[in-house]
Amino acid sequence: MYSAKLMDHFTNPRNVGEITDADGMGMEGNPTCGDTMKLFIKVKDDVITDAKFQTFGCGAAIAVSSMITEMAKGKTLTEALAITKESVADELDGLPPQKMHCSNLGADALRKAIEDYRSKHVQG
Amino acid sequence: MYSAKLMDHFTNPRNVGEITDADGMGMEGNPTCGDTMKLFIKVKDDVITDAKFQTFGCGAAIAVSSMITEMAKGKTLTEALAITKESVADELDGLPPQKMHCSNLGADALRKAIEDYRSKHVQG
Amino acid sequence: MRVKYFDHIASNPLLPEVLEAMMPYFKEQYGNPMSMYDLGMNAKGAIDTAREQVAKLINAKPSEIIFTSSGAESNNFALKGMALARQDNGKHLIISKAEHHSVMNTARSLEKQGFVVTYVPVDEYGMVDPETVKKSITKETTVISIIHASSEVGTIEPIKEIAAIAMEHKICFHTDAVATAGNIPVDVKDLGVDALSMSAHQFYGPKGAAAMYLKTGQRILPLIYGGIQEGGRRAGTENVPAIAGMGKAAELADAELPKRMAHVRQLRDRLTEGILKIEKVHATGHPEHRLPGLASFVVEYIEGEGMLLLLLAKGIYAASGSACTSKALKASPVLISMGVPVSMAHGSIVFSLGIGNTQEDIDLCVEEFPQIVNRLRAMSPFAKEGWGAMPAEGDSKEGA
Amino acid sequence: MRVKYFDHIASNPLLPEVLEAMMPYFKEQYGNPMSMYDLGMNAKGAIDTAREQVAKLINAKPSEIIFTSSGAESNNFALKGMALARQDNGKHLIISKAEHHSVMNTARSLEKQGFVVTYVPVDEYGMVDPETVKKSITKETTVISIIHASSEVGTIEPIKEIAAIAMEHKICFHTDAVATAGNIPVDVKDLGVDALSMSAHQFYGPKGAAAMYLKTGQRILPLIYGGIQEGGRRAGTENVPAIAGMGKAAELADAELPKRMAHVRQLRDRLTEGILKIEKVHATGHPEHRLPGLASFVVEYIEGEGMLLLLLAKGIYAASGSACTSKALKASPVLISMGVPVSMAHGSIVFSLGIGNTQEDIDLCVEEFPQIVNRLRAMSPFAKEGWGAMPAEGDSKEGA
Ligand SMILES: Cc1ncc(COP(=O)(O)O)c(C=O)c1O
Ligand SMILES: Cc1ncc(COP(=O)(O)O)c(C=O)c1O
Repeated sequence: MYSAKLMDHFTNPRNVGEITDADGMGMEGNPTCGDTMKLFIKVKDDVITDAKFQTFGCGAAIAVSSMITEMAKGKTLTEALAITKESVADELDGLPPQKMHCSNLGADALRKAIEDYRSKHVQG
Repeated sequence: MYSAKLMDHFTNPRNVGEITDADGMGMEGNPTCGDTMKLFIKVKDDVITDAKFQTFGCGAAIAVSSMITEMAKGKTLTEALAITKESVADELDGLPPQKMHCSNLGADALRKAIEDYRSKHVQG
Repeated sequence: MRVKYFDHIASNPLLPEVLEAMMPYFKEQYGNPMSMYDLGMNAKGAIDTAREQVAKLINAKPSEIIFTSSGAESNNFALKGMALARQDNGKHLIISKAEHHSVMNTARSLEKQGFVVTYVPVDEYGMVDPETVKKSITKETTVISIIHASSEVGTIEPIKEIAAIAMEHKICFHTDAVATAGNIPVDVKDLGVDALSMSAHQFYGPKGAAAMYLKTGQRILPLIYGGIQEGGRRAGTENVPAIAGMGKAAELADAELPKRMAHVRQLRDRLTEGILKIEKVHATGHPEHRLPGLASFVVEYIEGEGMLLLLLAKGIYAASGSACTSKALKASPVLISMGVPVSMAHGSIVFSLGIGNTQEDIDLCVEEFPQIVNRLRAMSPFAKEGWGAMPAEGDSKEGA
Repeated sequence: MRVKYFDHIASNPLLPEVLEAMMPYFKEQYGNPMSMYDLGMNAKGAIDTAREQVAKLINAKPSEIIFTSSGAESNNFALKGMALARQDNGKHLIISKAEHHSVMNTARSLEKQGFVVTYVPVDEYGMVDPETVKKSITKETTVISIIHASSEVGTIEPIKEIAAIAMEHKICFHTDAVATAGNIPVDVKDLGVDALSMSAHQFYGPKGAAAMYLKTGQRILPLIYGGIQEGGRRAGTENVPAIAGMGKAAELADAELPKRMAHVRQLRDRLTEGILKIEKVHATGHPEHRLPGLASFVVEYIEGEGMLLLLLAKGIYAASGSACTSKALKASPVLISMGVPVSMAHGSIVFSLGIGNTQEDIDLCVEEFPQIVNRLRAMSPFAKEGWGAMPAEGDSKEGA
């Protein structure tokens, strides 16, 4: 069902945890199925220097969280905002169709984290 | 489906044929299924001395014909009239239920043959 | 004694390669195909493969194949499912008088639910006239179902013509191809049908696996509701081994069809030639448009069961449409609707040949059969005098 | 790695003795059971034997057993067949909220045909209250169907009490015993039911064979019309090998039931004890009136699929009623109807044990499972703060 790469990100997820002094935090949830993701970022000079996540959800949701934190790190905020559901799924070598819309919350959580950061650093 | 005895009477039927100078002949048919039996008897001193049959019908109908001609031979007319569908079936070690009423025409044909004989030899 | 099995229309032996394809799913791969772990996904994979194999055999898309448990289930599903899904458009159906019980009795059950059914006749060859079908169409007609080939007389119906008429009138068309799929070329696109029934045990696959082809976009109501198996169209835990076997059997049939057809046709022609030498024996069904492996006759003055029993004594397995040999004790409705008198229908004998039969088998049958006929005729009250002495004919509702 | 299969409720492995009983019907005995020659009569004999074996398992008469292709088919047949045969008497049905899809969705399809269905609730243990059933009865009620035991939480329903109420009101009573027949004692006379569904693959028999018990004299309309197989109540060429296998599986289950039950019960209790040591884990279903082999839990703050995947990495096969793990993407309706919040239903995990499981398998699971839970909780945003941070709950129509 899942690609080897996805299984790797599920079994050995990268960047699990909280950043207590995060510069931005985004939370996204799918109310009908309950998948919920919290994404924390540290930002320096408009670049994401660190990202961590906490996720409640299926294997795909966890792998998506792991992958997007990896993808976000090192990117400028503008670059990071260009990450889409599809690009995360591609990086995971694909997602089963029914998981595409339910568990693929990473891009939304990341966007919210960036918005959170920007709202706090408007003139930053 | 059929007993060994029935199969024997079907495969090696006794008393097949016509008696051209028969003393009595009875014909019985089941109009819905087409099974048809012609039964010929020779009678001497109220005793059936010979019996033969011609039958159109399934294995059971043929075996019934063979058996009843055997049963009839040597019997007085009164004894022969006491032969029933059930006694023929018993002698054949049983008939499948659906064959009981369709192919078991022997007793009726024999009765008709005896009636035929009696009608011709009323004062005989 | 070597078995000379000439009753392939009743059921086929299973090919060893087919059984082999089934075995893993009786042993290690016992998972439920709905389960997400390997045991389940492997079972699911077997079903997907089978779906492709079956689809290829009839030139359909895999998504157009719905697995069922028997040809009878496919026929019930098709007829009821399509008629009920369209009942707001009308409640008139058309079938032929040559349909299998599983179409005929389903149509009757729909009559009890308020549907009107037209039963189009067949000619003396068992052939449906497309014009008659056309004339039976009303504004209320939603479904037409005509058998592809009769399993009793072997006549292949003009499905392509009838399907074209149905399509022209925007009526859903189903064909019962249980006797044809896997035995002659069946191409759903070429035939132009909307739905089609087929059954694995008719082409050397296992009993318990069958399928319905349903053209993409055609609406149907399930016969079996429940889980989301078969795309929600047929619930129930899938019979994985049997489905895998059906797939393998379809693959083999697809590859070997011309060879198999040539084999049985040559044997059938030899058999037919031999048997028609007996006097007062008539071939039934269409002489050309017929199943290549099926030879069917009526033998005058004698009854089918006796022939079958004496053939069996020689190791020859055949069938008969006579009332006495049918477990329902009814003479073949197909023969009757072709105008064969009930008296002669009693003498029905059907040989259906298969890939395991040999020329020697046929020659033995051709040698033995006349003696069997003679032996039974020697006992028959009609053989000398003809049918004149026959008691009045009933409607053959019951039989011997 | 040794497979530790704890998902017997999805499907059972086939017993080697059962496969052996099936083999002759894949090989030499390929005849159609309707045929009058040896090949057919031997196949028919296999069905007759199986009918006796299945009847004995549930204390029925052989003539009361109708073979079908799946538990889902039996449920559809029972519900539709009995309701439609009685529709002149009324069009009201009663089922519970804990029914399997194949009962639930059949009832829904009957609603579309003008029937009215009452769905009686279950309590926090998944138990139906006979009094509630009684109160739901109207003059129009013709059929009541209540599941014998839920395959999701294992609760065994008070069928005997409900059947008595139905009988008192002259209402036809059916129970879906797919999860129980062959696994716990099922005695149709003692239960007092009119109809009952069972499925072979739930007691180490093959997929593709199932049965419906129908009490002598109870009217039913066929689901599959056609020939006179199964006494005219279910048409279609019989799946002889699978039926023979079902018979053998029933015979073995009958003989070994107490031993099998003791085996799985002991393992289940050991597993339950181990798993309930983890905090914020709750057992679901009734603590006593439950299937002996079934242990079901909800684990707070984490989701079922993650647990299943990590268990699988250890060779442990289990199931979950979470939305993400169901192919229909719906959380277990049974858990929801028991009042389990959707958030917690996501953490459903179900272990269903079988005769092949060992104490070592269980001990391994008890050892590994807490680590798996911890690992997933370490990633969960709720584990520290509780459910407070949960987004608003939807109706779980779709899932992850
Ligand atoms: C023409 C035709 N239709 C339907 C069926 C029923 O199929 P099944 O035997 O799979 O139930 C048969 C059975 O042989 C058949 O010959
Ligand atoms: C309680 C219950 N009813 C019905 C069914 C459906 O039976 P089958 O799997 O044979 O279609 C199942 C399936 O496991 C079940 O658990």
